[in-house]
Amino acid sequence: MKRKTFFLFSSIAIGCFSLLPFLWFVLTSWKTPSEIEAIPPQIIPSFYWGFYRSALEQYGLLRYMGNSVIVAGATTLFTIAIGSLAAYALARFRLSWTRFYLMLLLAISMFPQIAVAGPVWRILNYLNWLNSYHGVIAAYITLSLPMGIWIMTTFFKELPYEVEEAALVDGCTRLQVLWKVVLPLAAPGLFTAAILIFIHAWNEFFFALLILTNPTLQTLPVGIALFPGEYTMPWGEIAAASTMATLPLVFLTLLFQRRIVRGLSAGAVKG
Amino acid sequence: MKFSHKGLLDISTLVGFLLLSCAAGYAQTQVRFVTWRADPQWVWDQAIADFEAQNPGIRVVREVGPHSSTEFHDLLTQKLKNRDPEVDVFFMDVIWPAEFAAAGWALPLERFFSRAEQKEFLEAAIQANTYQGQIFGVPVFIDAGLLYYRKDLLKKYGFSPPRTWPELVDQAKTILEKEKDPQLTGFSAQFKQYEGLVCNMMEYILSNGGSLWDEREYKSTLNLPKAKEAVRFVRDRMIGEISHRGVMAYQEPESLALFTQGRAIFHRNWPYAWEAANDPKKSKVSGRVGMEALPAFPGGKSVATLGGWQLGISRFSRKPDLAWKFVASMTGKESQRRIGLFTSRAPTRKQLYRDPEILKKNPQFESEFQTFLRAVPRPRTPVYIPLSNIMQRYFSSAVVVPNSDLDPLASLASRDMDRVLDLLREKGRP
Amino acid sequence: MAGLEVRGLSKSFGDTRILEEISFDVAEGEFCVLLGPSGCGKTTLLRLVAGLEAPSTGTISIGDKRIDPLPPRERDIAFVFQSYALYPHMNVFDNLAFSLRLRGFSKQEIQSKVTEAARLLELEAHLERKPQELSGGQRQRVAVGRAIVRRPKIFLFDEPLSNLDAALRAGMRIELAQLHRKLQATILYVTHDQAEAMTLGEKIMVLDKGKLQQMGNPSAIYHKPANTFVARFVGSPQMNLIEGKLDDKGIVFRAGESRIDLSGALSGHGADYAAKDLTVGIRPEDFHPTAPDGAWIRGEVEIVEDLGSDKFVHIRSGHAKLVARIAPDVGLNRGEILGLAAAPNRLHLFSNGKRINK
Amino acid sequence: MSHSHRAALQFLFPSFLFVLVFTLFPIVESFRLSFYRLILTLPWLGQKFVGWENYRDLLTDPVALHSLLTTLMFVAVTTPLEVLFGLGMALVLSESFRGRGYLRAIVLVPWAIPTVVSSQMWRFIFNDRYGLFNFFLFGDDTSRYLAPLADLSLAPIAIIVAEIWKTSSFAFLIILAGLQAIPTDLYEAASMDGATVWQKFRYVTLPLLKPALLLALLFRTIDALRVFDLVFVMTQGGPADATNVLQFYGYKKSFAEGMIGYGSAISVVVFFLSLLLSLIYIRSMGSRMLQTVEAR
Repeated sequence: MKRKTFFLFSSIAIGCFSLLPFLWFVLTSWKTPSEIEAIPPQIIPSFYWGFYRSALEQYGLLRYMGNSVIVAGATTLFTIAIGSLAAYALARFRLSWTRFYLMLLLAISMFPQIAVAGPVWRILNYLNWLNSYHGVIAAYITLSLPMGIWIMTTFFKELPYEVEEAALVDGCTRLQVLWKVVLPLAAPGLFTAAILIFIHAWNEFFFALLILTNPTLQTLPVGIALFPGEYTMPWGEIAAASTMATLPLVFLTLLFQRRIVRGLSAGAVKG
Repeated sequence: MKFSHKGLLDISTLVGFLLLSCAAGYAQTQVRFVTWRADPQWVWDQAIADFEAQNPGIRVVREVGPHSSTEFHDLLTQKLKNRDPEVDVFFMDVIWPAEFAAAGWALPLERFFSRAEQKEFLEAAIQANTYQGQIFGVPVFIDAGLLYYRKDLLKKYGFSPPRTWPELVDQAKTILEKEKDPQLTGFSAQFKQYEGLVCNMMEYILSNGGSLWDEREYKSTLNLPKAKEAVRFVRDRMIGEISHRGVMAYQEPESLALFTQGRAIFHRNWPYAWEAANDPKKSKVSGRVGMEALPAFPGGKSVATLGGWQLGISRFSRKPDLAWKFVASMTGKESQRRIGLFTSRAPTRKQLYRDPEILKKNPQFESEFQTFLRAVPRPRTPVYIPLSNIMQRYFSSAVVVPNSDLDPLASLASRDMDRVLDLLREKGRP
Repeated sequence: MAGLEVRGLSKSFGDTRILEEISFDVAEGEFCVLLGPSGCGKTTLLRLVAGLEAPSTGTISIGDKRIDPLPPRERDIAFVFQSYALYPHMNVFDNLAFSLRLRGFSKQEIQSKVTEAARLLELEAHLERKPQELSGGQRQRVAVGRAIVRRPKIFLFDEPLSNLDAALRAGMRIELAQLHRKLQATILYVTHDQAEAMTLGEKIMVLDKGKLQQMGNPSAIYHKPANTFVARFVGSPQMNLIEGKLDDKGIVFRAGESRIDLSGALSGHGADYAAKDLTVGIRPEDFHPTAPDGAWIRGEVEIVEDLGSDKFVHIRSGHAKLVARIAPDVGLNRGEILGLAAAPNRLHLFSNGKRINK
Repeated sequence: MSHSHRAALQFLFPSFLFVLVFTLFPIVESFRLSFYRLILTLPWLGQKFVGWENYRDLLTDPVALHSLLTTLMFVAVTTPLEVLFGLGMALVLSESFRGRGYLRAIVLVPWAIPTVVSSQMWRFIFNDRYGLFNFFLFGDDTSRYLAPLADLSLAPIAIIVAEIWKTSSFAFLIILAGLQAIPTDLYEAASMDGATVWQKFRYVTLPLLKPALLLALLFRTIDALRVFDLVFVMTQGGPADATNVLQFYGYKKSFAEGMIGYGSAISVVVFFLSLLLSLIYIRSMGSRMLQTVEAR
């Protein structure tokens, strides 16, 4: 059947387009130093693990990963906490200025980092927060709040409002309603938002580069970007580190593909 | 109003907890040293261990920065802009002392580092650490541009190492023609748009009798004929006739790889390349490598750009005396000897170039010494980085496009440089 | 326990007036039904009492205490939502216990109160289940149970039976009535179903377009509708409303071919309305067939609905369409001419929409 | 102030604090500093008010103009291509076939990879000696190997390829969601009316997909304007500034050269550029988006 072969062909093409370049890099991480520099390139590696060892031991990959986990994890936690408060208010109070606030969030989510980078750097400097986890986490919370708030607002709005009113009549304060009723009910939505915020924070480079100059605090993207030394270009270690940095994300993506699709398109295309 | 703050309180407690857990406590008598990860590690560990042994109760805390000059610069300057009292001693690339001195970040070392003591070191390295008549750093090792070549190939065709750049091109062309190896190229160096490009281009321009800018008049000299001639030569002949186009994206590692894989006849690099090129594990041309001072243009003098790293002391250090003790130990004879013996770096104390043990291990030092003595630092100025960025841009656009008109590019670069240099004239500050 | 007192309550959203100057009382222990078509503002009124909306003007008090400035949780009221609004993430027991926990009752107290409510509502077997595992009727009971565990001062019901099927609705109606008797609770109950209102309400308030149309016991609402809206809204099939004119003497009402002698119904006030437009209302069951000659109304039979217990005849008289209930054994055919009359005391007379006879 | 105003304020305050301190204030501060000459490495020059001078310099700064052009070119080339690729992938992956779930997840892989990693990856692929790119094009014939990152016209293309690979899957996500929102009975009705596959696409899919396509385009435009990681890792702006983009130039000026005033002027220009785009965006999509999130 013509149609069937067309779909088969295009599916394979799409799969190759998406996966092959990265697969090539993963294969590179298993090559020996001479295989990496072979001309023409050698496709099949001899599964040499030395670059993983040196990435871990000499280049401190584990430390970078640990930093990334701390930074991305804390960013996610705080953004969800602060963002869910805001999202709840935005989903439930229709006031003239809440509308403006939503638009403001939308607008600032689009500003390039350089538009604010200098003064942000000076504020963090003033607070003595440069080269600290909380400095970069504070910047990341600001970066991820707009996206987080929009996604959570969409999810909150879909919850049955009467259940919240029932809780109000039953004796809850607004905050208790949020904590005891809305958050448990919106858990899938929160989870989706959390995955997206986590991935976003895990991958962010600009502010990490600016704020974290101390290698013991640097996150994976900064680490990987700065692997090349003055006189060295350690492709093997870079490939190994890249593979390990990406694995958790690929895993998350494969596992939560549906949620991610829904989260990213939340509020965007419906209606 | 009635509103439960319990939930908010939980959140703020959590914030507080996180902030507290991030703030680490520091012990008292520490010397904090901002450095990068040098090879081999043990040489530095040993130097620090020696210092700690001689000064009981004092601990050296190393903060290891990125192993790239630009990134390390950003790390360090951020700390210094921040007046971070946690920094005592730091590594400096050879182009930074002026900037750090002018910005008031580096401590002048006159009261520790006497003229007599300075005489022990290579003059070029001392000169690079001197700004406005004061000294701001102690050189740890020195770098200078050198010409590496394939001894075997030159011998095969009866050439002696080239003295001039045109000679180099001609030799390379002859060899390429006769070898008929499509993998082989004539020359490999660093022409990517980055600081190394300035180092490379400076060697051509100065060896043609030109200069980057006039340090007295604060005027760019890149648009003068001598400078333009050198740049044109690089574009048309060095790159145009004997190099692979890829060199325009090469920094040191890529250009060295080309040479060690036996795919380049001539190679410009720093002293460290000698060991790498002669290490049979890393190099296919080990034992077939020769080294010379860089060629010059006919009638010009060979010029090697000075590189290398220095130790400086932060003006915001709370214990400058202790910091100096540490610097003195790290640049002392014993440490310098170890550098000469066990790293592929060149030491900065002159006497080590007469040390038989070192010369036995590193015979190349003997010929390098002359180059080190004559090596030329890049002009010292606090606005070096912006000037360098302008020059990088100019050199890159000049060499990348084969038939471009150099004149407008050069005058544009000069105009931009003059604008920056004008800043130095203000308020009577030279 | 105490009664509810509402005074001058108004609510607007922007320029839209939802409620206008509503005042009423619900006595302690009284079952009061708020009846009206959808969109009349009855749910808004309930939400104002619950504190889920803020009134534009007016006061709400329970006993002597004003509650309108208080947030919902401090008003001591319970609300049964149309959608039940059960907490989907809690099982039945937790749904029932939620408000008690918030109020800091001890474990034993909660246990005993919840068990008692569950027994009363026959939910004991389902305490461990989540709401989505329950049938519609069971969910409805849980919603009621959630209200009664707390013994609040006032119960508010927002069309609690509208999501049930007809059979279940009838059953629940009776159960609610029994529950009210057992608990002696003060209830404000919103519905658009007049049958529900008539069976449950001790007092019925009819609301339309944000205004209170009539308030009274079910019999008064049915037999003495205060205006044409109430007359039309209460009763099924609807009351026949015939628009026409009174003659100069104030005795005979004419509408098309129909002639109705109103001397009995107006009992002397006829002169006040002489030569004026009037509306005469007659409930279908109040008609009795007479010989077409001399009948008040003559019409052609269009449809005969036989419900078994009752027989409804739809007739056309001139432009008017009327419905009459006739004895099940009377045989009628389409196209027949039927004459109708009614007892004078069964007539409802309206002028400008307002009732004018006693 | 009414109860709900107060409650809303309390809930929004923490987030607003972040927005205020780390976004609104910095923008105002950048604006203020852009009227000063402040050079970190020349502290004795102080902070001197220079009016519009930084902006005038910017207008005559060929590098700034060039990086603006490069940025705009980058945006103009990448975004339509990404949307086109995303549309193609979404059309294929909205059909039902075996393994569709896996393929969808695979398509998301580039999106999930850190940009720094994908930049290093493409830098490696575009290597002039042992890169896959050359091998793919020329096989063993090493004499024809190109050096894309050293070439004035190839380097921007290399960056564009890397960007398209990384972000087409984002466009795919948005467009897929849009496709799924189109009711299937419309296609059934169109089939009954005798529409061909192309006609169904042209008269049913495309018009109903317009909002999603627009959204993907705008999202990508705004994001492409921010390109930084790719340039930082792959080329550092070279060769000959062929890949120097606004965000990278601003970073260099402010953070490497210490030209705070001039750097701030670049920040302000970038800010207004993105503000313009986001206003266009909010005008065209804002109310639609508001409807889906706003309070009842």
